[in-house]
Amino acid sequence: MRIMAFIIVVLSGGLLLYATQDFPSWADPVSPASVHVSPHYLQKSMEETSVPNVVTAVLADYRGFDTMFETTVIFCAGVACFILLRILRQTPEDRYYRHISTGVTIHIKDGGKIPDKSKEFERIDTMWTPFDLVIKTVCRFLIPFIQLFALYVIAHGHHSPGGGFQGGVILGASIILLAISHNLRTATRRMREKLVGLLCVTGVFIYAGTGALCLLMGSHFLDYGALAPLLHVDPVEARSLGILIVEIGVGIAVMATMIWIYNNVSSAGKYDEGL
Amino acid sequence: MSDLIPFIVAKYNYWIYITLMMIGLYAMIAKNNLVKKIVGMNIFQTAIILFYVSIGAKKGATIPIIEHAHGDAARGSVSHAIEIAHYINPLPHVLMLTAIVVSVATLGVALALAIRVYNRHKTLEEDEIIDQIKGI
Amino acid sequence: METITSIKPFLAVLVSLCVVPIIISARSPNVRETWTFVAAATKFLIVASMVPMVLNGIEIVYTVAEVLPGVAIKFRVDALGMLFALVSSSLWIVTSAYSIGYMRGLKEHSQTRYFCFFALALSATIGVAFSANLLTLYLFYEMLSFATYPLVTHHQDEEARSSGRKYLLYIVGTSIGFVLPAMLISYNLAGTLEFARQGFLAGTGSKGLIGLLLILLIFGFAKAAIMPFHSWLPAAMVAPTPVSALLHAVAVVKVGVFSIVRVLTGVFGINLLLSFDFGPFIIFVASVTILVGSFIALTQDNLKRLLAFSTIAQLSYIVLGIGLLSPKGMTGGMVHIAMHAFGKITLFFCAGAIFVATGKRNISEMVGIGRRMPVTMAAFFIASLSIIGLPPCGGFISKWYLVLGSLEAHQMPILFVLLLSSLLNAAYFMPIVYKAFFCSPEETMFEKGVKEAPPFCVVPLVITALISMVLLFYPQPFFGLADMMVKSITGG
Amino acid sequence: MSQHYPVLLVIVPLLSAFFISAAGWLNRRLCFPIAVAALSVAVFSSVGLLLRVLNENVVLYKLGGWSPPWGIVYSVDYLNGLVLVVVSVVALLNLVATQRSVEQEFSEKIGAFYTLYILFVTGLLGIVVTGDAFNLYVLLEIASLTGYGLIAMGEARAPLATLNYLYMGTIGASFYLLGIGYLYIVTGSLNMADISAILPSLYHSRTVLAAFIICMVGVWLKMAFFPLHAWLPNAYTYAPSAASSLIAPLMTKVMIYVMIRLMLTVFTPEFVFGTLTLSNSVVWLAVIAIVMGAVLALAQRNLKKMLAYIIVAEVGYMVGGAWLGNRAGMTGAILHIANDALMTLCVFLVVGNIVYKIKGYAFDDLKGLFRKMPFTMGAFVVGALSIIGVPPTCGFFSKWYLILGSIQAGHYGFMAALLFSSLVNVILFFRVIEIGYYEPVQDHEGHEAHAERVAEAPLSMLVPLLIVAAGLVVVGLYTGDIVEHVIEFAIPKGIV
Repeated sequence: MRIMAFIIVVLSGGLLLYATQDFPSWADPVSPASVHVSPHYLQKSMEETSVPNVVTAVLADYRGFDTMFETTVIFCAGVACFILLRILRQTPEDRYYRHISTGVTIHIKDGGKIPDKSKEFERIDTMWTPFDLVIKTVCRFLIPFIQLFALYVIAHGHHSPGGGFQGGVILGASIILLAISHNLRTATRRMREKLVGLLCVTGVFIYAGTGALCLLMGSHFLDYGALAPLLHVDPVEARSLGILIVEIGVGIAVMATMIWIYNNVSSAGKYDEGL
Repeated sequence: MSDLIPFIVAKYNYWIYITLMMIGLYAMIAKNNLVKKIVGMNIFQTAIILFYVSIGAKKGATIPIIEHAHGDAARGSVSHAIEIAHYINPLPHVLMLTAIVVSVATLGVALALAIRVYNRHKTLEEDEIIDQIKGI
Repeated sequence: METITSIKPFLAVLVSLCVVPIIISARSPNVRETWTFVAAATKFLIVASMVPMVLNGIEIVYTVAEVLPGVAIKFRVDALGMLFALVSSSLWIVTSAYSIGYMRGLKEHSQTRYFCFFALALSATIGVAFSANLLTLYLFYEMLSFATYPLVTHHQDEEARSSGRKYLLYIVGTSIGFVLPAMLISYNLAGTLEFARQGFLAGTGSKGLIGLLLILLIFGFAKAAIMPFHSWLPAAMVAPTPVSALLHAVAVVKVGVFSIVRVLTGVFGINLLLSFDFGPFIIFVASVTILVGSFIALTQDNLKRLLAFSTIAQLSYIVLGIGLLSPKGMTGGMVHIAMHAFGKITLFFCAGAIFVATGKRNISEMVGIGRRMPVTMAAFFIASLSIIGLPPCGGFISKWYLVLGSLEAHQMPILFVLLLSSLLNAAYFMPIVYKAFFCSPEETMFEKGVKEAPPFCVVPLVITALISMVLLFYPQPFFGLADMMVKSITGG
Repeated sequence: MSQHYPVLLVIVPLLSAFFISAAGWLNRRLCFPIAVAALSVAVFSSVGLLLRVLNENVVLYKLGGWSPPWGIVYSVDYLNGLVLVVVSVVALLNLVATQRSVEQEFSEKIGAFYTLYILFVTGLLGIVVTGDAFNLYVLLEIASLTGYGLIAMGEARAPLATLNYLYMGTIGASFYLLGIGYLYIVTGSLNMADISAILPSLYHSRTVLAAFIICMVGVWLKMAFFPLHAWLPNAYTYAPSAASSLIAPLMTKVMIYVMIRLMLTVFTPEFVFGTLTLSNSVVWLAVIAIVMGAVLALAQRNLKKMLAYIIVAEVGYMVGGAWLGNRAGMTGAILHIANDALMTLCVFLVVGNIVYKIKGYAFDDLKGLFRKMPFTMGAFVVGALSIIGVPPTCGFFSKWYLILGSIQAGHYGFMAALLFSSLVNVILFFRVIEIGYYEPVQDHEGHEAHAERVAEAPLSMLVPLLIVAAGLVVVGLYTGDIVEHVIEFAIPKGIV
């Protein structure tokens, strides 16, 4: 196997090296890639979409269709992880509860349970380890700020590096941090599985639905300019707002999918206490 | 020889990406552990992202966010003032945002599959799994 | 020559196709078999209604669909096709009657399936007869191969399984391996597949290439059982006897031979074969098959296997006749399609009747059977005379013309082949007849008294035997059709 | 409305996937009707689109209203117009046919299953309809990821098979992405038409050559072109039957389409057949693929895996036909995309029905099936005849063009391989038919059971199957029209 791998690597590496000879040098301002299509974006994005961040303009408008499917890719991954791992109907099993103040563990057999809302007990699995108080406290303190920052990143994508993906990931990370610092049950109590699944759909749907709305307004799919009459702004401004709307959709979708994937993968579909 | 050094230096970004990519490819083929293969796959995809992003670079240019573009007053005149050499090429960045998302998504699915494989075979070493299958 | 467009040839093909769903859904065997008869009679009437037109020199054309640009599924009724269609459609009626007697007599299973595929096979046979181009011919040829598979393997036991394998391997193997590439190469050469009076390949390829195509096409139609692709035929004798009778004496093997005749005349053309001097090659292949087939037939004890080898030999007469490339020889070959069909089907019917009545398959067990089943054995005698080529039977005409043809073509060794093979035919048929009738009472293996097979079995074989005899005195319309065909392809 | 067909084709299934996913959480019974409705719209628009293409030659749709090369454009011509119809029709038929078996296999996760199903179809339709090289990559990943999810839901060994598929598929897609990057670096464009307009001055560039090879290897990996096929047999065998009868007919065929699109539209025939001298070697690779596919299929002891190896051989047919470099070969390859999709669907639906009733697909499970499931097996015979290449089924006609192309190109090795594989297919299928026809049914203890009773699959599975089987013959009979009115215009004039 190693020899075969080596041969394949040498062959393909050789091909790549061979091709590199005709490449433009690094950072060459007059390389074909820099002079053919991209100048249009740099020069026109401001006047056509009113978005100074050209990456955002290209991402969500010029090539907005790609981005919609990119969001769908994430959604697909979420659904795929769900369908692969989630164990929906668990056989009634023994449960362990820990009395929080005393640390006594109770073992209940054959599907009996203490209500989840009980404040005195918490459900644990066999591999329970005590939470680290420092981590728990720091995270609890940090998470709101992380979320605030995430919202900023989404909202400010027009003017500075950022946008729906970045913000969505940060937002998702805040919940994942909660799941890591506490446990998965704590996190799922805040964000129920069904809610995550529906948010996921909603996010992507906001994007595609905006596009379809443009279609219904009589223009091309994703042509945000057509939304102008609805938003009571001029078409260029409507593009900018359209980008904002889809970025919000992307943010929601990415956040929800990140959480969804994490939940499924970290607990192998059982939604127990997780990592 | 005197030509070779500038040649190598001028295209250093490509050498790096090729090296990375081949490391990833080698890991995917030669490694026995399924998760190591997944790691190799990620290195492989990252190499391509690196390649694309490096295409977008321009000497002396900055990030593609148009300066002084805020406010209504600027909008009319800004189109004349933009000098494309000042901003790097935004397109590869857009594309790579997509590629990163794809690679994350693939990673998620791959890990989910690895968990399923582990649940069944209680190992992630490929040869042991094959032995198990043949044994059945 | 005049050409008219009419849907009749397509209808003739469709009739038995349409009856399949009816047969499947029929509630009782009687309804099922009535429909089989209706279909057979309709088919025969449609075919027969076209005879006068064809005899007046009118060609009937019908295009079903243009499946490839320039190549259509298309029917054309000419004299040769009509000859063959007339033979097979008229024999279907007789065989249907015989099938009922045989299948019920032996209480066979899956009779519905049997009648369905029988109808399908007939469709394909008529389709081959009326096809206007090589693609249509190939289509129906393949359809016939697959439609007869369930018939050949009707018993669904181990023997049927291995015979079925052999059958498919030879038939489909050669048609895909040889005919298909040959067809495409010819299409590439000529740009058409339409049968032409002088052959569509005339003037297109070098001698080597045409020779290759000739070999591919002659051996590709393995249904003609030309050696060395003959051994499926004896194996296929595991089928119920009516299947052997109609399909392996009339439809299947004749389709093979008919295809070869069609290809030699319509694809290559007589002039092309003459100019490249391919005649001797065809004659050689055919003669080898005739002689070897006859010799093997001598050694057989199983009656149906004997008939199978006899068929192998007789089929090559037809190919031989065309290979002579002389008008009389070709006429003889074409007429032999009809003569052999009536003779051989009678023989198979007899074999089947014997099996139904006594359960015997082997010749050595048939001593004295003439006394038990006199009608059957008399028919057997008449039919074997026809196969040998003696008056008062139709086989005499075709053999006579073959002799004339070989004289015409100055192929003296062929006379020897014909003579020797006739002697061999006599040598394997006559002892059966002799032992059946002229044995001492001690030798006979049967009880006294006449006990024939059911009338559904006996009547058909009497009819075919009589037709065999009548054909000597009144060989129309077969002779007329063959004569017309030969005239049209030789330009006479 | 008709101006929006190209995007409706993709958007309606996409949006419906979200509704299905939501319905999966809220009311599971709605999933299937939504899916059927969405795919019906897709079929309707793809047919409408093909009719428009017949009048207008090329239909362009500017997404977001941006003109190419700055925005993404959907461009539909004769080639993808045909493939779109095939993909949408196959997906719809399979959806209807497998409803019961999906209910049987995924009662709990039906919403997620149909979401993935529809997204997979969306991905394929998007791949086919797009005129943008990068957009194709994104849609390819959608199709792949959903495909992994669908396949891995099968038997116990499915996850491992899928993981291997995922490794290979990711390498393939990444190679494609890299190849597009190479093109981008020398042309600066991502639009297919724009790239091919810029390329002629760059034909002798090493980068373009490398880009072509890398793209081709990537696409070959995804279509399982021998020797890059290793992932396919296990993945298709262990997949749930509803997924394998969706993925097996479509995924490889769409990748063949991508290859042809790259060859004809992006790199142009002048480059592929003129500047490069690779075609002969690739056809020989195809010969090896066909022969090895056939031989490996012979070695299998279960039906699904045998069919999977036949797909490997069929991929060889199409690659070889496309690379012969003449009109007949290319016609054969394009025609075979449609035909092979239909006949693979037919035989895999048969397997689906068998699995639904018998719960197995090993050769030993098939005993006595002709008695038990006569209609299913009848459809199987039709599918088998088509794969063998017997007229008038459609498989014959594509084989006709492929062989004709090989004769015209003087490539007799390819012709021999095609004939060889036809003969092997005869053996393969009749071996299966023999088991179903001769051997008595056995119950689970190995005793001969009462075989006389007919136990067919439910009508909702049977009717679509019979439609497909009849379709094989009907499509075969209309080959002339398809070739004359569609495929003839799909191939550039440059190829003679």
